[in-house]
Amino acid sequence: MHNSPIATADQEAHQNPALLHHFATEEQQKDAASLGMWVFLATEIMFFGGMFCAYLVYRYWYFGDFGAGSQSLNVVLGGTNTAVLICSSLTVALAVRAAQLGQQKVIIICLILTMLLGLVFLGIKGVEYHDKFVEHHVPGPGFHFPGHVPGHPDIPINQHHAQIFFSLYFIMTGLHALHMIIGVGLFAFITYNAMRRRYGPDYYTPVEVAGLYWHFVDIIWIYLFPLLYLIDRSK
Amino acid sequence: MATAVLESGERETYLNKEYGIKSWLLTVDHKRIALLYLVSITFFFFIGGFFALLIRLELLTPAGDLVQADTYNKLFTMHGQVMVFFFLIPAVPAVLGNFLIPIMIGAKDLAFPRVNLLSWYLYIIGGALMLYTILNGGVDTGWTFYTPLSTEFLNTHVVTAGLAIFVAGFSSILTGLNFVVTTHRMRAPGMTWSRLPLFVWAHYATSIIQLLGTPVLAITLLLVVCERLFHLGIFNPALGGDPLLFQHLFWFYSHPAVYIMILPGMGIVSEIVCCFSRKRIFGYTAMALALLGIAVVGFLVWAHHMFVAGISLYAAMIFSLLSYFVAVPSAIKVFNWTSTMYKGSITYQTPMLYAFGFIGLFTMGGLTGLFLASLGIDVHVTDTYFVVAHFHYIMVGGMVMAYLGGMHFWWPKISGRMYPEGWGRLAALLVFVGFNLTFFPQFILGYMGMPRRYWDYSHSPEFQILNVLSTAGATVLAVGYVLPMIYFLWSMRYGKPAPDNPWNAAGLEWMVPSPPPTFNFEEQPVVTWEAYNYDEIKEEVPVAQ
Amino acid sequence: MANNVDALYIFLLVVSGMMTVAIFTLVLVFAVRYRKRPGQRAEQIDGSHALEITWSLIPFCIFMVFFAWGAIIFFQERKPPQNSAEVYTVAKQWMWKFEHMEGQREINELHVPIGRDVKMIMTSQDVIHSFFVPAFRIKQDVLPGRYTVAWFHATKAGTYHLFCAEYCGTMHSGMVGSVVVMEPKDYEAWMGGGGNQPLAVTGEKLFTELGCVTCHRSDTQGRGPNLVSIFGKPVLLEDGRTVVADENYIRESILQPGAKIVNGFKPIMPTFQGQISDEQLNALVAYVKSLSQAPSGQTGGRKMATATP
Amino acid sequence: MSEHVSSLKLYIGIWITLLIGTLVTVLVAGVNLPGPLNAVVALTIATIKATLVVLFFMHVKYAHDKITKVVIVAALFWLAILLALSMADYTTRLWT
Ligand code: HEA
Ligand code: HEA
Ligand code: HEC
Ligand code: CUA
Ligand SMILES: [Cu+2]
Repeated sequence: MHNSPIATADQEAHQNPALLHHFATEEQQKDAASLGMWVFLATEIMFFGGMFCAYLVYRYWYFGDFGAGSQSLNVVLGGTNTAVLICSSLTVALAVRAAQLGQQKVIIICLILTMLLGLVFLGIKGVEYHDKFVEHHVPGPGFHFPGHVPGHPDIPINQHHAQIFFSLYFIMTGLHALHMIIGVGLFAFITYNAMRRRYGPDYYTPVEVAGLYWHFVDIIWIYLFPLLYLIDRSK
Repeated sequence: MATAVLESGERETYLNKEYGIKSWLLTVDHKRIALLYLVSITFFFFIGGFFALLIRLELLTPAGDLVQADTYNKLFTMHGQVMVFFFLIPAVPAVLGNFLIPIMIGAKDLAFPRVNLLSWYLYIIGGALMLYTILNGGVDTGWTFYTPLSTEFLNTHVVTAGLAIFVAGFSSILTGLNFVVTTHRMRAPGMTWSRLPLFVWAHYATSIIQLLGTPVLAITLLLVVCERLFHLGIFNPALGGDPLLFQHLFWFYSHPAVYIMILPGMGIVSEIVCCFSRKRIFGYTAMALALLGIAVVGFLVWAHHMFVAGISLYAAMIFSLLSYFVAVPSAIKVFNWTSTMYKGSITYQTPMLYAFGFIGLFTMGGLTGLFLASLGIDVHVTDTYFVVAHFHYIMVGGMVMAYLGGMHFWWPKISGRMYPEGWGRLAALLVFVGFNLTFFPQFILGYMGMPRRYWDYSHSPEFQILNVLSTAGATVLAVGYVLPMIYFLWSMRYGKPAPDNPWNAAGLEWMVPSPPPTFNFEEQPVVTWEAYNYDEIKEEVPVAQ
Repeated sequence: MANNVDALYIFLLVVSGMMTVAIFTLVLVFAVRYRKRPGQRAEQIDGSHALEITWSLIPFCIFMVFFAWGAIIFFQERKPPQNSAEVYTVAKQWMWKFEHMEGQREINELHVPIGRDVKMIMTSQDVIHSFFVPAFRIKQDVLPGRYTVAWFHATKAGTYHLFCAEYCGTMHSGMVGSVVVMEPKDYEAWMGGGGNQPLAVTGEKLFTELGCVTCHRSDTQGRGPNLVSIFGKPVLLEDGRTVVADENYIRESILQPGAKIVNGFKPIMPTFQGQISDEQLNALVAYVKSLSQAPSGQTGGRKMATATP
Repeated sequence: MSEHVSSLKLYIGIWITLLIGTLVTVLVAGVNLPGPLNAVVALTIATIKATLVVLFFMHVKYAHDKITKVVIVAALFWLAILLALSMADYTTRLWT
């Protein structure tokens, strides 16, 4: 009827126990959940957007010092982490697919793989943080970042500007890592439910919605990696 | 309809279905959550109002004699923060929107009832942090948190205040999320987009701002907190940062936020004007598009708060120009409300009185906004009482009026009781008179050059007369605000039971019983009529007086 | 300036006053004329595209006038005329410090003569403040870490309020002062007061003391660029950009020499950040500027931009 | 969203493309391209990768209503507003 989301007025009795009282159909419930997640991701874009804005301004102002800061980051670890996240995105996608196909075992395996990859990412991130800590590159009273601007051996790095780079680095990657931790938590919960065979072709909304979230976190990293690790690398 | 009946023989409603604290604190019923919000925002309104009264008392005399300078600074800071973040932003959406949107579109609840409850809890956690801040000695950054003052130079509770607003921000985001998804996914059969009441459209537009603006405020406050704790330098010029970046990020949210604080009120006024003129709204499509237009274009104008802050000349020009673009849809709205009354059949119940007040005061507030948007004038009046008067005209004269109008309009539905009409009209009159007395003099003060956030103006005693008028007005206003609170409470016990449709109004919410049952509708409603079908409504049914 | 601003203000008042009256009248007339009468029903009207368009377009055109007029005034306000007398201003919690080109220093009081363009070159030592003289209709925030500029042209003798308009902490409302506008002869007398050293001379001394001369020599043999006549001119940078050498540029060149490297030079200039006070910095800037100016102090005398108190 | 079940081959294909994209980004970063081209290339690749994830892993390609796409476009548009108008200030501050 017209463009209403509810197709017909009265529906047969609820077949699925997961259907909440205030929804007319499973379809409606699923669409609501997925739209809800997408809208939430839109807010997340703006949340990171505020930081991207700060990043853009200071990168424009202090390009040389940002380049220097960026070159002190470990591309191998950062690149590996990018790959790890991409793999985890694959496993999530496969988990959703398995749910669509009702392959109970595969769902669980894929979800566990995803969480493992997530933990690997966090582990590597931890190693990087540790390195920065040892090198005194953590903003604060002990901050110390000697060296010169890439391509200009005679211009020393401005400590303040480098500190802004590292502040942004830690806040952006830190909030990203926080999102990862939340994601792993979500998947732990979903794996538990998957083990209780909650999901199948009729009902896999939670897997799918959590998957959307995870992919989004991956996308953020896809941008963070070049923006933070690859400034002015060639010099 | 097969109505559920309680053992006592009463009809079962959302209010009497269950009793006890738990049935309220763990409820997922949007109507009960709306009432939880009602109680909590009223609490914060009176706290904010209390600070306002102290501000006004201090300004009665030029010398800073009632309170200390620091105390005064805390008063206006906490007045602004409490009023904006803990009263006006949630006021209409979280109370009336929460209560009415599902009913208006023919749904049993919002799309995510538990998220709705979560957002109330977030609000309460934020509110508790704010109260903690207040009780612990307060904060004196100004509601705008400008850096580097807030990050490096004050030793008050900036961190907890920032976190309070951070948390409350997520409450606002979740409310917006719920509304957007609900409007998309939960409409009853036949409830097409072009049949939505403008109240729903207004909340949809508001939600867009809440969703896309609030996260930026959240991250900005987080940066302020980090900056304060770790001295990173992001907003600190001494460490190479740019204090204007903070202002850009802050106003990127806080300008659109002023539309969070007015669009829902516009929705209310549309409902009221139609009902008491017995007419369809004039220019439905234009009205709906104007709401969306304000929400979108509202994001393009933020730096008009920074004209003298040291931004580029050219950016200032762009932002001034764009500021005028938002005013066009606002103009459309004012003209359409007026035209709606043309050839109507108008009655003057309390809600309509508030709607009149809204139209007039919003127009005046909006037009003075045009003064501010004009670069040449803004240089002179920015950061003076002219600005203070401008925004109180819109926020208090506009939105608080609309909120009160809406409360009176839907109170019979919410509580199942009528409020005393005579008292209602008296309070509306008091609010109107008190308001103008309080804030009109401030326009003049501002043009004379009295800066805002001044604790002491003994160097310019010529400002005193107008300040005395303003303080006098504030006392009248206080009475006008306390009255409704008293008679609403009174009516819950002693008011006449309200009929299902006391105003003979159009809209789904008037087809359910007052107060509505838990799931709003016994059967899924099917909509076959356009919005505001006042021509199809019989006039014989007595209209409550 | 004040006249211009007031004219625009009155124009805005009249236009919006008319709109307000129109809307109030319509609302009242409709409310009375179409009040509920027994037996009469409202006449349903859906709307009118023609009307919607009219009442979008007409206000829009009026708004554009508001915008353009305001922007023109703003541009005048923001572009100090050449040859203005300059006053270096340092704001701090909670006082104003002024330093005239001729070397006079004042706190919370600013003396200026009638009929001269006065350019305020302002910076802050701590938080953001705002320089506000209501009588002149000017206001400009004063920021730490950079210069902002405002100017005025007083036409009537008297004492005018000076306010700090940006909230800056506890005694924000105490950060007030006055601008004393004097007849030129009174001003001369006032100036004659102490045996002050012109700012540029102080700057010149510092220029030697701090060792700037070792690199910036008045011939072309120095390791740094010759600073004669650079002020106000475009400078070609190493990375190909061109910037105009204004006060902020000179300030930055001294505090952060590495930020913008002049084409053809090596970035060897040491930073003086933290080694000189804001006042010393102002003196240096004034000196570098003086190298590019004809003997200053002449009246600019632009008619359109006057501040009538 | 959609009941569409994508084939395993597609998923693996996307996955490999993404990995290659990462590798290319790292490699190109080491080459000195003129002007801002390094950043442009890096961001273009990132955007292609992100688009692939959105379309295939997040199933937007098969979404049966427009709203998901509208939400994404809206979010990006708002981000663009934030960045563009802020930079409108920063890039013109030195103009006179
Ligand atoms: C609900 C809140 C609300 C709303 C809706 C508005 C609406 C508007 N505001 Fe306001 N504003 C605030 C709340 C609000 N404002 C607050 C809180 C501040 C101060 C913050 C702080 O510093 O603490 C502020 C400050 C503020 C400033 C900065 C002042 C300064 O600090 O220097 C400016 C400048 O442009 C401005 C402009 C506008 C404009 C152009 C509108 C427009 O949207 C108004 C549009 C409406 C109309 C124009 C009226 C109807 C139109 C007609 C009837 C048309 C007919 C008219 C003609 C043909 C002339 N506002
Ligand atoms: C939604 C927003 C909102 C609302 C509703 C109000 C309401 C009022 N405001 Fe305020 N105001 C702001 C938002 C708001 N304000 C903001 C954002 C600022 C800027 C802050 C800053 O500069 O940082 C500001 C600043 C501000 C100032 C300027 C201070 C300064 O710059 O120095 C003044 C001065 O008159 C003022 C007055 C008032 C008055 C008289 C009311 C009245 O309408 C209030 C009427 C209500 C009551 C009077 C309550 C009645 C209650 C009782 C009588 C009981 C009290 C006792 C108990 C608690 C038990 N406000
Ligand atoms: C060790 C040598 C050295 C010293 C000492 C030195 N400078 Fe410089 N200065 C340079 C060089 C080289 C440049 C050009 C490269 C650059 O822009 O950094 C320069 C550039 C400048 C510029 C910008 C000039 C232009 O043409 O745009 C200014 C202004 C300036 N210096 C002022 C000063 C002042 C004031 C002092 C003392 C407080 C000082 N300098 C001390 C070497 C020096
Ligand atoms: Cu200095 Cu306010
Ligand atoms: Cu604004």
